[in-house]
Amino acid sequence: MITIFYFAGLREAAGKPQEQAELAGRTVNELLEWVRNQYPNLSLDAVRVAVNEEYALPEDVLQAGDTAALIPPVSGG
Amino acid sequence: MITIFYFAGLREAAGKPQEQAELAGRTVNELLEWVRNQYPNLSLDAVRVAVNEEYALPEDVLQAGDTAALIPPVSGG
Amino acid sequence: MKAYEIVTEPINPQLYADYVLRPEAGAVTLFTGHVREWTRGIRTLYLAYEAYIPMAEKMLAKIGTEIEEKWPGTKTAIAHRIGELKIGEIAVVIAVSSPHRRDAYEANEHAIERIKELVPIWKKEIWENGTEWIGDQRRKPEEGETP
Amino acid sequence: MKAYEIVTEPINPQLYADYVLRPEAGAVTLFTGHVREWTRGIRTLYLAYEAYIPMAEKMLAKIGTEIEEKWPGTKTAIAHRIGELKIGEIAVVIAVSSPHRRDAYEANEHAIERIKELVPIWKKEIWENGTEWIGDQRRKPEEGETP
Repeated sequence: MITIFYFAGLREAAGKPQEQAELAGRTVNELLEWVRNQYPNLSLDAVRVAVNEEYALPEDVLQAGDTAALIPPVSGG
Repeated sequence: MITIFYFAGLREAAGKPQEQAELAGRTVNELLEWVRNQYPNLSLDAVRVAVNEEYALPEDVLQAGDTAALIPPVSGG
Repeated sequence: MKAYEIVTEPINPQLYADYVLRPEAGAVTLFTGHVREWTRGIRTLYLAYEAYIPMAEKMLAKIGTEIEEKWPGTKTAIAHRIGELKIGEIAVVIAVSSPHRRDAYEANEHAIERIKELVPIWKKEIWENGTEWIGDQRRKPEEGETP
Repeated sequence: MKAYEIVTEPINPQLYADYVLRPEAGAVTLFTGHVREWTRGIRTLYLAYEAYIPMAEKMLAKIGTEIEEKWPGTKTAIAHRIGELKIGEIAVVIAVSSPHRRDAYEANEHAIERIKELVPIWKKEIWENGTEWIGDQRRKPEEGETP
């Protein structure tokens, strides 16, 4: 199991702040694919993925227990 | 009469913070000449003169009642 | 107070300036980012900030490390507030101390640029007639119209 | 408190930051210059600053006007302290507010550069074994030896 976090506009569009999914062994790219299938109207352009609080690459592989956060374009400051 | 102010190292070297001199009608350059004669060991390199609290040019003419300040290189901040 | 933190209460910038001061520091730059009333001709009522808190604090600390490597001898502290903020309130504070002023200015400006690139914090603008999550600056008029 | 002033008491930088804040200002930069313990390998015990006060305040205000012309929309306040200052104490504070951060950084740095060129303020360093008026940075060893 991995935990997926949604933030800001993505949280509002997904209707939830987080959920769990059976994606251990899959890549970050496959996670995005999975999210796209679950929420066809989520805008994932320019969204980055952080795994365990570090930005991850598309080909990084998820491990059981990982947290994967979908990071829409940031706007702090 | 004009009033001459000495600051910082110049004040210590002249031994006084200010004095009056009969320099109305003379130029800023002539004022510096006068000071140089009074205090031969004063270092006037890089000293600027302010007349009535504004930096003055060497050829500016002093008026009775003016204050002329000798401004050694500044070091605020 | 931590050197790199996300907070929910009003920010006292002096805390961060005091934190970075040391006997060898001749210069301290303190940047505060405030909620502005007018942005692109639209009047903001207030802002709401959200963060992925543990990652945001980690990224702030990473920016601090980056700065201390790039400008040796500097010391940095950064805080960002989340939740609802009124006009004029401080959203972010960056304090940098350094023996010489040039580094303190450069490092401070570098910090705010990096925050805007890297740190998972999101701003929602609340206007009289709508709200919008700011991020990709491409305005979506249909969201802009949402009451 | 005046927007451009020479003071003899310890400086509270927050006063100047508050003075420049306005609803349209998104960014405030606050620079503080502090007495440093070590300069060019010599340990400073304390500093003494002297100013030609009325002219210094006039020059600080001139720098403020210069900034508001060069970076429209900014607002500036500057104070410099004189008298004896201990290590770590604030000698100068510069606060600049602006709608956008770039201007607030640039204008602030411009202010300190101009202060160092223009404003009749002089610093005397007091070390363990001597004193020196700082100005032309050419050291005079015989003065450096004066107890």
